[in-house]
Amino acid sequence: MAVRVQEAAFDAGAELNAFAAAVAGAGAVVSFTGVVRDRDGGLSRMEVEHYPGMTERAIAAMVDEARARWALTGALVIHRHGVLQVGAPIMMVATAAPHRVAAFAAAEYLMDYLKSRAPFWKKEITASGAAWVAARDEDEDALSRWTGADDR
Amino acid sequence: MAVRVQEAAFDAGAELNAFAAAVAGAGAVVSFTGVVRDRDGGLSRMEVEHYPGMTERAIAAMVDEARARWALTGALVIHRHGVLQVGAPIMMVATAAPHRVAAFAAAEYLMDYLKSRAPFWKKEITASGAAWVAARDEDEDALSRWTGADDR
Amino acid sequence: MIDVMYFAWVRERIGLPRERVETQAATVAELVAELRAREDRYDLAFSDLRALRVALDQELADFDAPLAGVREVAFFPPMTGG
Amino acid sequence: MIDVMYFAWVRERIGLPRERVETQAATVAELVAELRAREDRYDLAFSDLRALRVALDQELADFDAPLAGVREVAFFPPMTGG
Repeated sequence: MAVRVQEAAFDAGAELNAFAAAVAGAGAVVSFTGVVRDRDGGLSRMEVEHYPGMTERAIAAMVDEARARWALTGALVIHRHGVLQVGAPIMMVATAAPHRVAAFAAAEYLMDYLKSRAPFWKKEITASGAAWVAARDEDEDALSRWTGADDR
Repeated sequence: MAVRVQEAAFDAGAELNAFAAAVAGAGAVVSFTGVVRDRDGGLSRMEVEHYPGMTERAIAAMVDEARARWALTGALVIHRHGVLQVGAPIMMVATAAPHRVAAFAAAEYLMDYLKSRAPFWKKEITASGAAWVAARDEDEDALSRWTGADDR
Repeated sequence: MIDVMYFAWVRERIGLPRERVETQAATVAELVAELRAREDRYDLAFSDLRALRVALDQELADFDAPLAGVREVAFFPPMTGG
Repeated sequence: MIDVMYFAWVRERIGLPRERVETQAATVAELVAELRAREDRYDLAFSDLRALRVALDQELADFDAPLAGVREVAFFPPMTGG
């Protein structure tokens, strides 16, 4: 169960292979990679700020909760901070489980919580200026599927 | 939108990187890798039989349906047949989309349909003999979430 | 004449992967009845249709589907890929 | 004395990432009121609490949470990681 918060770039394919090799016998391995996207054209770079200390604690708590909910044989979270170029990977989540349903659910759970509960903030820098990315209501709403009466 | 049915092994990490590079601007890339699992101990190998011709048609139809349902910027399906060793990747699905929800949903959709609607059959060979893997009711049931009144 | 294909344990029980069959069967069910009447190994393979799937020209179909115009029929157990 | 930290546009509006604050505030809300009374830049940064989140000793908390025993308070906008 590895959590890495780092400025350096990472190789998603190499991380996936290393993760899958370490959880041999898993059956199902799911990965999510987030890539810096130039949504409207003109993005020159992205800057990611975070809260050192709280970041690691918050992610470790999410991973613990995911392990309590699903029979995982492994989980990996990598999230970068600092200056990121368009097309570069921002972050990655990987999960491994005996069955695909658990691996998918845990990966989505970790993504939903990372989006709204880990202390990262994105700023987009374009030729015309810099702007903090606004939180999306959908991201906050996504958390509701993991709580409440229909909890699984 | 690539579909490959092959006997040869593949490198999941290299495939993920090549896929992600080809769909630059995607934002979200999800992958699923299925690995030969020695569930009860003693598995010496797995043999995967398929129906050449129908396999490719069935998978292409699933990919078309996934593209019709979600705004995907890419989809990849690789499925092996023949003799597979324990720990070897059997198959892989990757999806790319502007947002994570679509990428996850499309990957799960493709997995659910691959499990129950693509003409592959697994046989497990152990020291004590060979046995065809039985279809799981859960896999058939999983399809129901993509059909019916709460279709999205 | 129609091409009939067998996969997985259906292939193993019948003992061959495919054969050309001369038939006037109007539906898959009628073809199955003709095959079962041939020999015990066919009768055994088709003894529980709930455990079988059928494809007509590489598309999944029902056992009451008509065979008119069909060139290739395949019988197999539920798929277990992925 | 308490460590107060600011992130993202809160940091930019206030103009510093962290400071030591001498306070007797019993709750986060009281601390916010003290900060707002200092200068316009604080008043502006805290003008809409619905747009802010607070963490006490690196755990998310509410604005009415007590500050007793807390060493580190952080103010920031909703997170946008992932």
